Amino acid sequence: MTEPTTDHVTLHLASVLPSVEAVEQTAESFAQKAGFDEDDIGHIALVCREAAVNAVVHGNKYDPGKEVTADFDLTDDALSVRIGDQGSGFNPNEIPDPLAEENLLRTHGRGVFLMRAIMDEVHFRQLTPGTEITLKKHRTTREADK
Amino acid sequence: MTEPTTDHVTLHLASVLPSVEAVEQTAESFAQKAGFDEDDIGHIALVCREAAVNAVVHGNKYDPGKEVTADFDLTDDALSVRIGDQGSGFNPNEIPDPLAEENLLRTHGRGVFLMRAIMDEVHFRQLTPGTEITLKKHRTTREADK
Amino acid sequence: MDIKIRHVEGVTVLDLSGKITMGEGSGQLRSALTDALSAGSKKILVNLGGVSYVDSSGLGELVGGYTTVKNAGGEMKLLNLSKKVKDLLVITKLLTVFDVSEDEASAIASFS
Amino acid sequence: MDIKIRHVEGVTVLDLSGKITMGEGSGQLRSALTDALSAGSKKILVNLGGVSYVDSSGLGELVGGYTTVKNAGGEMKLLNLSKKVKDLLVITKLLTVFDVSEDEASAIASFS
Ligand SMILES: Nc1ncnc2c1ncn2[C@@H]1O[C@H](COP(=O)(O)OP(=O)(O)O)[C@@H](O)[C@H]1O
Ligand SMILES: Nc1ncnc2c1ncn2[C@@H]1O[C@H](COP(=O)(O)OP(=O)(O)O)[C@@H](O)[C@H]1O
Repeated sequence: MTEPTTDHVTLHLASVLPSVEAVEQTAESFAQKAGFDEDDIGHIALVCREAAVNAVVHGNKYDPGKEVTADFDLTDDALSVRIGDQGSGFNPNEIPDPLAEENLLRTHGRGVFLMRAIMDEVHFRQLTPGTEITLKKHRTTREADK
Repeated sequence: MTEPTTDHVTLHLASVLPSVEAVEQTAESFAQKAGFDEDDIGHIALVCREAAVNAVVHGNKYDPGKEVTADFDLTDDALSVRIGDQGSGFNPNEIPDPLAEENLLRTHGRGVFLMRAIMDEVHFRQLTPGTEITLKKHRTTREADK
Repeated sequence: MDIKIRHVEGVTVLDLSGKITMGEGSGQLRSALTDALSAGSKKILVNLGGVSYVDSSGLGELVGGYTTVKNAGGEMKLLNLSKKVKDLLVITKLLTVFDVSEDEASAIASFS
Repeated sequence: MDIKIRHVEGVTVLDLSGKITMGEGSGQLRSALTDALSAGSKKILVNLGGVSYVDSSGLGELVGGYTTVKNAGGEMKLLNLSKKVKDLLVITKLLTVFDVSEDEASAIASFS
């Protein structure tokens, strides 16, 4: 894994599945640069990937003419990843709880839940049109020292 | 393959190999929209991928903090694909001819040659820093009618 | 994803390898399970030892497979989870759904 | 890329499948060929029937493999090229380097 030489990068990606891998790999290298431990790096990369899947699949519905933006920002305090799409939006308050008894056997609906479980902060913002999700994980003093 | 709903898209990609797949898939969908035949679509997608590989590998050397840009533009006349990197540049006139007897068995050095063989126009431009390559393929009347 | 099929003491073992993610082998597990069920297997052990990576779609694949087998009157268990996959099953409470084991012999023996 | 190995009438046949591209199985063909050579094979047929995709790096892999076999005193031929792969060999003049055939039986027979 090559670590990025900058602390900030903004990507404008096509709405195709390989973009999701690119987001994951970029998140992994930023998380590594941030000094998170191996488990955290894997989890952070996974949920950034989940957010990118949602942007490509639910948001832009695979239209290669619509962009997915991915913004990675590493500060002394935290790693923030922002994923935007140009889809028709949705209401994040209406996402069913995947831990509820009646949802436990559903084959979908665990992506946003995983993001919330793994990151310290998850915010949604409505774009016109589209959705922007911000995923943030704080560095501990130990990590920021690296 | 989903056709793009626009005739123009600019991507800013991370310097990781999945970006190369994303460029290929996007080129494929634009070539399809342009109405090229199946063989041409495959060839166009291949050489756009080659240009992206060069940008990631030779140009940005996998630094995920350096961007690869990919610009797709479909006009009545032609499909143009522009790939830019932030590397240290090179002299395209110094690329050895892979068809020369002494180069025929080399394991590298066929990428730019394939681009020139398959596209109608291939131009290099030096950026500061980096390289921009433009690949252009003209549509015939039949294709533009689609 | 790659699936190889073995039969051990009346149990059908599916050895999965690769990734189970959005876009990689979606539906593959389900169809391997359906095949095993139509061939008469009711005891199915899914070996994830070779699986490097599962995302939320992959979790969905596993759950969907579990339901398919259960609805057909069979039993599906999981074997050899990596730490990363196990973490995800804990977070999503799916560890309360699946019967998971780390040792093939005892997993095989555990089928009634 | 996946490589399966068969032996047919003194010829080692490598059945390749998948993609031969930058990042996908680079070096895999070369090491399979080296293994075959050290096992004493001199007649090697590379079956590209299952190969959907080759890029310029993949062409390089094929050329590199050819050289490896030749330098070891062996012979390497190609079988079952798709139209797309054949087009690339034509454009790059590699069709003048490789012995290519479309029929396994006659390819096997052609080894002296
Ligand atoms: N970017 C997005 N644009 C539109 N809808 C979205 C987006 N992200 C999530 N959603 C909606 O929220 C739901 C829950 O998403 P998620 O928890 O990731 O599970 P899944 O993708 O498996 O359904 C999705 O099914 C979709 O309806
Ligand atoms: N974007 C680029 N930045 C720097 N060097 C490049 C770039 N593109 C091509 N080159 C140089 O040109 C050479 C020939 O490229 P190419 O024909 O694609 O073959 P290959 O990549 O297999 O070497 C490369 O080896 C590299 O030295």
